[in-house]
Amino acid sequence: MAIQIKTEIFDPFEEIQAYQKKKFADIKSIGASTIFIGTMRDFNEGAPIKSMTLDYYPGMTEKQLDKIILSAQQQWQLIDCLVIHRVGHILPNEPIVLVAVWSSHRGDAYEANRFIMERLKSEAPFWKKELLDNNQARWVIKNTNGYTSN
Amino acid sequence: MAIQIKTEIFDPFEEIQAYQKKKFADIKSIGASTIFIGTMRDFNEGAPIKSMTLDYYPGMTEKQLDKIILSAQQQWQLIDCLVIHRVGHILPNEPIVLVAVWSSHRGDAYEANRFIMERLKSEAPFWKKELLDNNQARWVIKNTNGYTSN
Amino acid sequence: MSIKVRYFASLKEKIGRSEDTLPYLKPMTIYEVWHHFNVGTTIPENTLAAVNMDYASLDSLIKDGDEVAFFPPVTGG
Amino acid sequence: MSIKVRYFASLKEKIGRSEDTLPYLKPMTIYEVWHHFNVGTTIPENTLAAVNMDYASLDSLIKDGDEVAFFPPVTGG
Repeated sequence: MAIQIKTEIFDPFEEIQAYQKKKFADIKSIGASTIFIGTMRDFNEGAPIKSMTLDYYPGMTEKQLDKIILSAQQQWQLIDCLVIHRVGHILPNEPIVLVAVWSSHRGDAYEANRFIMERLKSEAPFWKKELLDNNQARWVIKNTNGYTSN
Repeated sequence: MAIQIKTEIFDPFEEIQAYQKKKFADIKSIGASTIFIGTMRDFNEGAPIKSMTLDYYPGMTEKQLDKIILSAQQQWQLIDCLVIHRVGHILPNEPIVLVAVWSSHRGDAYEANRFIMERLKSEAPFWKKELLDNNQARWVIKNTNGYTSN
Repeated sequence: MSIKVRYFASLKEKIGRSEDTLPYLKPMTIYEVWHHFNVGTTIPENTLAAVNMDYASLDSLIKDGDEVAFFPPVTGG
Repeated sequence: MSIKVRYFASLKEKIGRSEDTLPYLKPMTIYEVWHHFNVGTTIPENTLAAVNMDYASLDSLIKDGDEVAFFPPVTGG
């Protein structure tokens, strides 16, 4: 299980492969891996976005992510989890968040991945500030619930 | 949208990256990507497995996968989908199936990915024959429903 | 013309053939196609059937040129 | 000893500070901590609070050495 907060752009696939190689190149009990990658869009709430700054609460963010993953591990049979979240200055198309879950079975892998993402979006202290095309900045007000809406 | 049946081992991350590069290196409306990777375990139904042979119905398999993806596209807002399935002789740890879904929103990406996998497992004509450690071969009898069990 | 009949996976092994060909004479159901080639052998429980690569029920009627297939429950993914 | 108070994101911009420090004198609620430094300013609706990096309700009591934080709804992921 690993949590990483990154201030620089990251390649989700390189991260997953490096992690897999280090942690379980040969665990043949893995039957199902689910991966979620959230990337920055150039459009949000009716306005074109030029870039974004992601603020966080060092220490608390990691602590909350730890608790979320622990809760997922208590509810589903998981072999491993990797969560990476970007902070700082971000451009459209760049990855913001990666959640990877490894399990023996697909039900566990799907549900735990989604659970981690929903909890992350509602509980992990990150805040987005968008820079619009007209150079005005605005804070994103709230995240939607991904189970019930888009 | 692409469907590939592969007789040789494939690297899911290389495939996704190559597909992304070709199809939408610069679509900045993608906010959410979900990836499912099913890999061969070395243990199933109480017995250690040495290898597996995956049989299929050329033509019908592709046709059914097409229909499944079309059905997903009708239910959720998707930007693109990639489905790759291995056939032939497979060893533990090797990838069997890859489902990648790109969308603007995570709800769509999660639900469509899982829908495609469940339908694939119940409708796409593939059949697994396992070679046990004692060199006996057996056909896998049926797939479980991943929504209700593991 | 004719009807092509195909068998897959464990069913193919069980009946020992992968294909049959049937000269088309009259409309018949998939069920009748099975019994034409597998006289006295009931279709194994849970067997699935397809016509022209789409799932079909055993009482569907086939027409000249159709490809009929029989196979056990699928186990991919 | 003392209580450290932190503000994040839009709340930090709104009140113009990222941190306050309060000498510990007596048990007080998070709500009282807010009003100690932000006299006459009601806590903005939906503001979240944490004590020692865990979520806490505004009526929780804090103790000496605690780190209290105030911030708007989170918008990561």
